[in-house]
Amino acid sequence: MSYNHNELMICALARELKDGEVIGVGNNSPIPAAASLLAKELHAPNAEVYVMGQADWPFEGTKEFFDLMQRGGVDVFFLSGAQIDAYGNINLHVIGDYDSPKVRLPGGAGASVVYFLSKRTFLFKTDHTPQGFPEQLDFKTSVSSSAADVDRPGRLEGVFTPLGILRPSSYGGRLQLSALAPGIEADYIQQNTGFELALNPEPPFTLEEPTVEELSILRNQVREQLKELYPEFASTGLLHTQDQQ
Amino acid sequence: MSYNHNELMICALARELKDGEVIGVGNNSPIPAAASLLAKELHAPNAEVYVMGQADWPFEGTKEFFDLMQRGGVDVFFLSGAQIDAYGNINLHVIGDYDSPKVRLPGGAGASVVYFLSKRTFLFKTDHTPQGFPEQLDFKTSVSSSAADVDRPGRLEGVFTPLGILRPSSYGGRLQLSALAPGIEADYIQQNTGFELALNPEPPFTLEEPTVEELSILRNQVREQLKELYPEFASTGLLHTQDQQ
Amino acid sequence: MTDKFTTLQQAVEWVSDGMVVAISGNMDMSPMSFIRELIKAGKKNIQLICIGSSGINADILLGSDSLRSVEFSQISLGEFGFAPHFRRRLEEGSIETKEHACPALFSAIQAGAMGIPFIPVRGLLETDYMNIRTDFIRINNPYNVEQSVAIVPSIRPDLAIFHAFKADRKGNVVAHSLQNNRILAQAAVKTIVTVEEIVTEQELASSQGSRIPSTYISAIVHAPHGAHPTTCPGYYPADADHIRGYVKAASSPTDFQHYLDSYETPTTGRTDTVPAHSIETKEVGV
Amino acid sequence: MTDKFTTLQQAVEWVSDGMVVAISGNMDMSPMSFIRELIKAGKKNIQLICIGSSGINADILLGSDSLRSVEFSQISLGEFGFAPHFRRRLEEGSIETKEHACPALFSAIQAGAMGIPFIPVRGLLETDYMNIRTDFIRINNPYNVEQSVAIVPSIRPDLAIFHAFKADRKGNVVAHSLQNNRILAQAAVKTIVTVEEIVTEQELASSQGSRIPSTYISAIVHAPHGAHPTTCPGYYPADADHIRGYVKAASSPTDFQHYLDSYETPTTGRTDTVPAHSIETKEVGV
Repeated sequence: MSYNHNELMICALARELKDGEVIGVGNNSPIPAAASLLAKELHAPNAEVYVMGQADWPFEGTKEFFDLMQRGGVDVFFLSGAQIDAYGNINLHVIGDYDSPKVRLPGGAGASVVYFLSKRTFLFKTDHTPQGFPEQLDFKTSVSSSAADVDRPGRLEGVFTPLGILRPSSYGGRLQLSALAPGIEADYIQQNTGFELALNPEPPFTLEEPTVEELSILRNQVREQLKELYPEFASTGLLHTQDQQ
Repeated sequence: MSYNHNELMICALARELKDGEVIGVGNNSPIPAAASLLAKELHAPNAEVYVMGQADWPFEGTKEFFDLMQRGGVDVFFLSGAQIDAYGNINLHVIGDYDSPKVRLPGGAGASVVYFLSKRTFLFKTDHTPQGFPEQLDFKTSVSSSAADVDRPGRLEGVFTPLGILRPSSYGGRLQLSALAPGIEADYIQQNTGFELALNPEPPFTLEEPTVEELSILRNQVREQLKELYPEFASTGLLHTQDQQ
Repeated sequence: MTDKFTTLQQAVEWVSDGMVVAISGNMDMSPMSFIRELIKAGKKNIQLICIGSSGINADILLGSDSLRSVEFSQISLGEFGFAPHFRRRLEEGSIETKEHACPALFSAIQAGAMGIPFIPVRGLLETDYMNIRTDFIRINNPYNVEQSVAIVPSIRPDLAIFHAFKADRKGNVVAHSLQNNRILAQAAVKTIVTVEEIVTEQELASSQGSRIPSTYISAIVHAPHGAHPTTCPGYYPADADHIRGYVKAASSPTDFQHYLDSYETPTTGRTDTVPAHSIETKEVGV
Repeated sequence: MTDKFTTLQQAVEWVSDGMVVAISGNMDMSPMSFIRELIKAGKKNIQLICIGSSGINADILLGSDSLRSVEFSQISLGEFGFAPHFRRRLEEGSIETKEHACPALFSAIQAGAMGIPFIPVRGLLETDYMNIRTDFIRINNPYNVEQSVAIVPSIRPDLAIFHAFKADRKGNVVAHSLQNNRILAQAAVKTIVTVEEIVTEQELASSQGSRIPSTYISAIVHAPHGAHPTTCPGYYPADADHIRGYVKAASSPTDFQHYLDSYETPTTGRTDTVPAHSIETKEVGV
């Protein structure tokens, strides 16, 4: 069954989510939203999924949700970065100099706090280029780890792109290649990454393609739930049954 | 028209309250509750009166009310003290030594915060004895004034008892005799006060007796409103029409 | 239907030795049925936190041997006078105490809900609280060096218990608007609620009071008259005779034990002005 | 009936030169009719605070010459891409900015509502926020000297503006549950609300959303379609064509001025799935 890059990333992310986890999804995050809803439909029926913008939001504002996160009540959150460095630090602010940027990006939203607090953070990035994975960030919007004097439960799980998955090494936390998208070679990923990936003692595996069941539930039940939150993505971000026939 | 001590204090307090003020009344405060409701019925129809325990409480918990107070949104609050010293500092904790008290009192509730914040605080005390007005408090539950390094909008307006009204001097803030209850002499108040009252350059005036209108509204409309909050006080704390005929 | 519904007997088993347990209520809306069950179950060493000015809820626990310590801002029986066990235990010095101030306590609960270690509070400075609470600290305001401010540590109870009016079958609750149960339920690691009645989602949605979503609640017990002898506004007034009997019984350990042993939940007592709501009791067990 | 009801024209007169004005909303529930009126009235030197991730609400103000500065956590048009004026002004460096982080910003608003000068926030440390915001301060946790924590100053806007679903005639409001308007209304010195409709107290009491009592609200404007072209869930979706037109017009000052001048409030646009609520317009003037 054919699938697109979004669907591959959604399925890869969904498989990481565990039953019973409290999962939060922020603004402008259609892929994580789809992944969380897909996991709940499949193997994580008891996950609590809170997608910002959903109709039956139980919290008073986003503030009570961020309070939940600050007090350690959120297991999973998703972040992205215009730039992601070799340690999973992220930049959502500027390309170029902060005071006179070449490109001014929308800004960090909650990343500088939530990255510290969600027990497991997944980074996602819909393109994988050397510019997007530089050696040095133009601005440090948030950091993947902290010194011992910071009460920080939050850890980076991995970086998900259409080319594969990078994960922090268990030594220094430098990103290493963990998984390849079907048809992608390790060299190709290194060529498209601006920093040198850490050596992975275990060779990367190739991601299982999205299954027929995953794609079917994603394109039907999950698409339906996404329509109100991400009308554009629901309509064009996922393949339609006719596209693949 | 005859009246009792409670009614005299209620009317004296009610006359102090201004139209448009935001007035708060805490727990175990039937006399201030009655005074606030009476003022609203009479000369302060636009006062916002918030009596803890009232049915149509607009705040989320008492917390949002205390937040309003902390940010300076409450004009008037009422406090009492088992002991009140010469400067209007109060003790709601113990008689005797704190660690092994002769009498353990209920405790300070919110006094140690709200005295600093309500713009005008009225102290009330239903008995006026030397023991209740000592030179030295056994415990400082809250203080009537603060050093310059404390952001404190709250000031003491006066101490209301069945014998009269004491007010802080404009010099050092020591209490001086401001008003006498009808039939009470200044000497008698000093004899019933455990500390020496400050010299008042202006002689104390005698409080106007409760008017027929005040008593009528107090015993009818206000009593009706008090029934749910203070059933015991509503029933026995105010005179009934038949008592006075 | 949520699986949060349980029984009083099972709910008190959540309380373990040494736990920090927060209870709201005073002479209104105290979770008395839970508290009585706690005493009956012989729970010990509880570190009680009274969420705001308290009454017979704290006093009855102080009359039992369930507590190691009590943190409170004020304990009194309101129009019924001094809280007898509170007064005796503190005059004897036979209980560990921590005094708080209502606004500061709610700020500490708010800080607990926010996961931050402490919070600034107005007031307090130069009162004797700063002497008896070594963990109330005076600091310089970093934004105005000429100003001092008090900070208090945040509070995160292991368990919070409160009595509410209604729950729906999804586990959403409507509680008394004067209580701080919504932030308490967030600050606490787990929260147990006793309710007068279970209603439909529609009825809950149109009920007045403080709404607390299911996500903040760990367990719900259907406990009609659960606040007795304190007031449950709209359901029943305080049981004045009962409270006077309580005060009398508090004068001797034997009488108090007899009071505890002979307690019976009222079978009537709803105020006539309130329409009878249908109470569904089936399915409420776990 | 409360005397809080007023008109857009009168409400914008509350904004004076140099005022700190907080606005909530993003591509949902932005108080666009108020903002357009503000621009039309030629207000200047506003110190804007965006309450949470923002969208066209901030961008249209950045396209006008109403602002002296903008405090924000993120500004984007969501599915419609970059916010064009935001991007241009910041790339030019022609606007004073203060960057915040959503959770820290809401904590600062909470601190404003609590009247305290600052509040600790988790996270932030060793990010570049600590470099660009000299008023985000790293301190030692007085309760654990081996721990550092960031503090941020509290926020108390002079004026807050948000769009809500409904108000009753007493001035109580139901707003979107995803917005932080209840604490915002407390933190702000004054609060103006625009609403889609005025309903009975009973209808308001049974409406879903964030309830904000009259006591926190200074003025209410009945402004149907007041969030257009952003979404007002349950009333109308985002007006995608309009927003694409906005983005196009943002490319030149002339086009943008023409866009502003030719704006017309839609006369239809409620979603068919929502039953038509009766909108009462008489009596709504001051």
